[in-house]
Amino acid sequence: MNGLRFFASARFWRGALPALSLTFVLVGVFWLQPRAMSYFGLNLLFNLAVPIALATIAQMFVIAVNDLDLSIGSFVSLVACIGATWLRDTPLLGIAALLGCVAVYAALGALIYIRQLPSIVVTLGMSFVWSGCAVLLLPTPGGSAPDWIRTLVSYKPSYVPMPLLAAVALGLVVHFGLMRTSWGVLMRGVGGNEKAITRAGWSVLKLKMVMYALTAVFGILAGLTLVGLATSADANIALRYTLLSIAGVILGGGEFVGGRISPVGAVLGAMTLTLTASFLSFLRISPDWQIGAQGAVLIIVLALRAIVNRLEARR
Amino acid sequence: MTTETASPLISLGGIQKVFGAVQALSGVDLQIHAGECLGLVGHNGAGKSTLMNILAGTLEASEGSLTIAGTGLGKGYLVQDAGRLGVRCVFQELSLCPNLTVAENTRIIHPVLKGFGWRKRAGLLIMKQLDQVFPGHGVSASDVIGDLSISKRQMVEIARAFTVTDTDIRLVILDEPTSSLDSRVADQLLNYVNQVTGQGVSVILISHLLGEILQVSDRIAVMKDGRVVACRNAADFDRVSLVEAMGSTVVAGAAPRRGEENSATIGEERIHMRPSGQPDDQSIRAQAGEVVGFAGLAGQGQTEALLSVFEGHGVLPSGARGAGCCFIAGDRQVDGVLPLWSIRKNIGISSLGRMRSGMLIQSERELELAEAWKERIGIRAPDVEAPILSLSGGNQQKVLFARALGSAAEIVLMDDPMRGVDVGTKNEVYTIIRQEASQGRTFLWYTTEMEELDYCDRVYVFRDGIVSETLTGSDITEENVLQASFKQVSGAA
Amino acid sequence: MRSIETFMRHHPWSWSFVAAFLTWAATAAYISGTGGLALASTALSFSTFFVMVGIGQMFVITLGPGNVDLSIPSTITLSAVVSMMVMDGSNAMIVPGFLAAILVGTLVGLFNYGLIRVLSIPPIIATMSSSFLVQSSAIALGRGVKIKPPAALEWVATAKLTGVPVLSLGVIALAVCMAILLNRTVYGRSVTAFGQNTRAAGLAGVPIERIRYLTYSLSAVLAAICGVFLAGFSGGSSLNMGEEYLLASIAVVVIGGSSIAGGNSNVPGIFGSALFLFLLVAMLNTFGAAAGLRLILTGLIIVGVVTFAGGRAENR
Amino acid sequence: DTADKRIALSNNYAGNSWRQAMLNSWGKNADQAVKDGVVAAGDAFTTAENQATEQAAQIQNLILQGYDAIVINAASPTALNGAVKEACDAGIVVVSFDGVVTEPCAWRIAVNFKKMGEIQVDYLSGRLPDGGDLLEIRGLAGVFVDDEIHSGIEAGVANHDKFKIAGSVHGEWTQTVAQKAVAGILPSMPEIVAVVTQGGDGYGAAQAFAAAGRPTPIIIMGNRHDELTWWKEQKDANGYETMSVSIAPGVSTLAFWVAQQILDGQDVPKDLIVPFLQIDQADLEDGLANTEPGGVSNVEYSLDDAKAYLESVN
Ligand SMILES: Nc1ncnc2c1ncn2[C@@H]1O[C@H](COP(=O)(O)OP(=O)(O)OP(=O)(O)O)[C@@H](O)[C@H]1O
Ligand SMILES: Nc1ncnc2c1ncn2[C@@H]1O[C@H](COP(=O)(O)OP(=O)(O)OP(=O)(O)O)[C@@H](O)[C@H]1O
Ligand SMILES: O[C@@H]1[C@@H](O)[C@H](O)OC[C@H]1O
Ligand SMILES: [Mg+2]
Ligand SMILES: [Mg+2]
Repeated sequence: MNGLRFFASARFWRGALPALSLTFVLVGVFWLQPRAMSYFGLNLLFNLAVPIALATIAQMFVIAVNDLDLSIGSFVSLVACIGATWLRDTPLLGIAALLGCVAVYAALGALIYIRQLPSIVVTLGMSFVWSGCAVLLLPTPGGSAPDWIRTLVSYKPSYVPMPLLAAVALGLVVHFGLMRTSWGVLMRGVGGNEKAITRAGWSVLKLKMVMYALTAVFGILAGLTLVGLATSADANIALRYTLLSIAGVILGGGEFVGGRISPVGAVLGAMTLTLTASFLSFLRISPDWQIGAQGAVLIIVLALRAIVNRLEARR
Repeated sequence: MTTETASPLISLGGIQKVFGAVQALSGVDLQIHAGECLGLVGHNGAGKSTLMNILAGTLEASEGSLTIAGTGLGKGYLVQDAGRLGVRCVFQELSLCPNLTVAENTRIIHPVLKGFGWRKRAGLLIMKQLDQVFPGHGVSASDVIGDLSISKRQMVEIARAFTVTDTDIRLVILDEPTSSLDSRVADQLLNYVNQVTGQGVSVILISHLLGEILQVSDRIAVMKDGRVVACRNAADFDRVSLVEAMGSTVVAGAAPRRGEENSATIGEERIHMRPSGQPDDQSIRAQAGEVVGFAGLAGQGQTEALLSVFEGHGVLPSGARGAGCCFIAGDRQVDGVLPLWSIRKNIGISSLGRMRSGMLIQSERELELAEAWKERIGIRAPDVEAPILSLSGGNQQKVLFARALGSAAEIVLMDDPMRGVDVGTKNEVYTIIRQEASQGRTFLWYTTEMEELDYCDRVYVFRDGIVSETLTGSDITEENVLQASFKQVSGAA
Repeated sequence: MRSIETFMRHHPWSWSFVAAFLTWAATAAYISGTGGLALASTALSFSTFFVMVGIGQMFVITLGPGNVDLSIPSTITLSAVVSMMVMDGSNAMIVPGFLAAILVGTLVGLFNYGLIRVLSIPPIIATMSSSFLVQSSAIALGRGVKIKPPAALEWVATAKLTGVPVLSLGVIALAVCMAILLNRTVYGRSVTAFGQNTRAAGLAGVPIERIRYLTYSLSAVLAAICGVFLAGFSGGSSLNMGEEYLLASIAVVVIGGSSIAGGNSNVPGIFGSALFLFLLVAMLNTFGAAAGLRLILTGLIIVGVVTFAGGRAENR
Repeated sequence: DTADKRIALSNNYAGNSWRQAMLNSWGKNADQAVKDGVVAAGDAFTTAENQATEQAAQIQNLILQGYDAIVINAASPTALNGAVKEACDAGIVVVSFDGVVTEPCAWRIAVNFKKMGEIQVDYLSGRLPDGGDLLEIRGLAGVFVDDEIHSGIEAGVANHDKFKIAGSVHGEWTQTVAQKAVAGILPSMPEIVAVVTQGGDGYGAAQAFAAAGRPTPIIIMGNRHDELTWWKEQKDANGYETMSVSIAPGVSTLAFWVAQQILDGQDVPKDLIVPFLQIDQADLEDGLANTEPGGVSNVEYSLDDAKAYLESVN
């Protein structure tokens, strides 16, 4: 009886932590800058979090099967370049290129599984490949996002700012797909105990290919959203997404191995990371320490988690 | 139940399996009839699990034929085929996904559990089955497997194997299903096996607890070194003849508890610990030379108590002398095995300090240690450089014994450590434990097997994380232990 | 032939040397005269820095999934800045400068460990956060001002004995020591046990927390030492001198055949892959490949090498 | 009157000495301006990594904070356009410099990077009438500045066809990287008569040549103190001659004053060109004297300098 209650609450806290972290930083931001507490303010605070959240979700699919994608940042950059060039000028070619990317990702999943390769090396290699393609496509920054994407990302619904709607929708859709459907169970199962899945007669090869393909799909969504917001592209535009996305997944309560991931947590994690950076510019620290302060804020947010965890353990 | 004339449900002929240089199976012939329970016994590494893996389609036989329900299945017999033909297997090592819930793990073996409302259907299915097999199990469909104790996980996996959706089950293979269950739960399972065989489902039961085998089997097959060496009706066996057929020698059944006359060997007190939340004044004590037992139902805080001793709680200064504590895991996958290493390194890890000269570890000393223990405890492997994962489950467990007993630690903590160890070896290990104790080591021994309490000088029975009863000497009886297992300790005492 | 194949299968590090050799041979064939030898000597020179930080990163990665030290670049920078300030161009101050750098490394290691232990922050985020603080310290201390290294340090960092860089001899010695540390000492064994199954290692008596602390410190100290030599090699410290070591330190470890899943590591592979990475860029530069193409080829070659070397077909 | 106006600097990168000098100039100048009551604030903001996405977020935060003008040194000429447009829409004056943005609503204080490339080859053609093989050290692939300078160099080589680019490496404007890349390609190079560069990498190239035991070609220098010092040493030792082209980090102060002037209601053309900083053989001693040890040679603008400059372009 007692035990049951404990587990129920441990799980509750595990799930609630990402939301708490976000709230913590958000309160900090509102306190420093009350102006942010408005439709306009929230829009500005969060619209660049949307592509990061998408990239984080993309990374999450790979982490769910115990792998890591070190190329997601360069991949998103490449997609942005495709979006600002081919997709606008020759849409058919653009769509074909994006579909090709999905196929390449699925093939990578297959290669990694069949040859039992360390995903981190393969994707490290691929990060050069994607960057190279991006540089070939756009040797100098430029291009311009298709109008339909720009319209889409700058849509302003009444009452609730678009980025918040998008984040909620993203979290819920992926949560439903991965955590609630019967197919999601299999995909997470691969991360939990690959052997158990094989023994039940499923093809881990196919499941991994699907997960990698999903990574590509969400990477593509991230790239297109990003280019829509930025209006034009740059071969290096999203390199930082690699680290951000990994950090977002972990901040959201995911773990590197064991298939323990949380889509809602990942979205919250991505938003927390974005907000952390904003929080700092509201603080007005001396330029020397601005970079360091970013580390400090991350540490404080994470320390909060540790405290909550410890309180929970003591109970 | 067994009609010799009816054509068998499953027939294995001349099955061979080779792993590199190891011939795990060298020509096995075996029949299983509909509605029978076939007991399968044999020493660790005899090839039981390998044979079952072939039957379940997770390993491919190197040679031989397989017929299920009249269908001849040659090469390319896969797990999917096994599933289609109604063959289910509870593997020796956990085959659940720890990150998924009980209901989700059920979905994994049932492709039809999909679409709208699958979660609810899966939950109902598994809960119904759990209620049937293990009444009062205390598991809920939404529990995450990783949060459950190992015995509950085992219950879930067993119940899952019996769930039926679109295809009827013909055969359920249970590979050491009771190794982490306490005797009460094990009995529930055995009863259920009786019940389903009555309904025409066949069961293959592998166990090192011969009592269980003799209790429920209709027929018993004995394996030795990759062959079936005997296969007869259960009634034709008794404990002694079964052990003999396995090729071990029978040991005298005398209780090996240290008698009063030897109490002189007892040394200074090493452990004195009160479980947190203990309402009365009982406390756990252990002295040099003592074997102290932890009993009670599975998962009542025994492992936690051992872990807290391991972390130094309650260890008196006299116990910390030497190299302190070592721990023999029962849940070997999670707590014991270092999977990338050889047997040698797995044994050596707890004795590294003693194998140095200067700063450097001398491999030959480690080799000596490993080989000595391989011999002493009978680890079946070509040599100690073999990877630990190439060993059978029981032999991996022996490696963990060797690791701990080979170390210099004065206090040995054992977390139901005989899971999967064969009868012959068990008896040898019991002897080793007594020997080591008489040389001054202290053993804290959590066990789910009643007979093992016979080797203990004192037994603490656990209930809800605290000690409900302390039993000594002749008070250590099955009846007293069971009674104490259900006793509620009140704070007033 | 067979024996070569078996040898390589059993020694995953050998692939990186084969790859390095092939790249070197391809480049050497393209250029005339003694260019090939000069290239080899240059490769030795530059790979020393990768090896230094790669070894530290390897120990960290061996601790198992999720363990990686992202603070290496900023530690290199801070230690270079601090040591150049302490040395201030004077040969007499070289030793104090080194000690200061080691102190920097020790402090960064302790800080990283503290974040991981006390605040239970996942290592990848802990080291990323601390790298920001370390980088800021370097900026605040040095303000980007470049101080020249003492002549003796510069000499040690750049001197060559009949074409063989003196520093690379030192690093070979370091690598040998580290290989012994990994394979033959209690610490090394403990690290590999930690990476396979931390819980089991702890229950087998491995002092988990001490091992974790020592490992993060080792990585930071090696990065700090690398920073001093790098400053000596390139005429002083600069704020961005560590940047390229973020990915490179991970790349040399994993391409070298260490398993990112932890528990399985080797030192020679780091040497091989450091040479390989340098030679690969040199080769593509030599062939005059344009930036985009060069990046693509680099990536494909890395993927190709692991597919060839690291792969083991799944046995059902 | 701009006494109640607030100006912010959004900077994408602080990791090299040029950027440090740039921030330094900005800080000194802005503090003085605030003290003098010319503006109410002149805060500087820097992102942790050289990334357009982070800078875009930063600009959005500056919008929220209600600055009247945002001065940007941009990570990308295009990727910030969305954020810049939002700032303009909110009525904020946006002035970009060094790393300029293409969004039409913003002002640009651009360096003629292309010219910076071309002039190097022009200089060399004067020095080396017979021409020869050149080694080119480029910046970071896919970045605007790199592409501009490179195209200038290409144009220069096209004008003077006695030169040929024998090899090209990416030094990423980082001395250690440049040194490594040059060292790696040198063994395969024929005799190199000169090295054309982008700044921040000349000293690394010199070291790579020395390490390879090859004769030192004419290396076009940037504006770092170590580059100038090395040049001076060579000059004193063997009469070594070269030139230095660079952008003065003090251009940030010009951007500050331009923003202030726009806020003040002055009519300022959208596109401004600043001269790059050139140091010739004769000016070397002066240039070196004006550069603090370990720093970068610099030119800063006062309000009057800025007014004079705007006068001259109008
Ligand atoms: N993957 C493998 N690689 C090499 N050898 C193996 C492998 N799997 C099993 N073996 C060997 O095959 C033999 C039979 O092992 P198996 O697991 O079938 O024994 P078992 O009878 O189930 O023993 P236990 O009672 O200990 O579970 C053992 O000698 C074992 O070492
Ligand atoms: N007693 C010894 N004296 C000298 N050298 C030894 C001795 N034992 C081992 N070595 C050598 O030291 C190295 C490491 O030894 P060790 O046996 O610990 O590694 P290993 O078991 O081969 O490890 P790995 O898992 O990396 O294969 C090997 O090259 C081995 O040949
Ligand atoms: O912004 C650039 C700076 O980063 C580089 O180092 O020098 C030239 C500048 O244009
Ligand atoms: Mg078995
Ligand atoms: Mg070996």
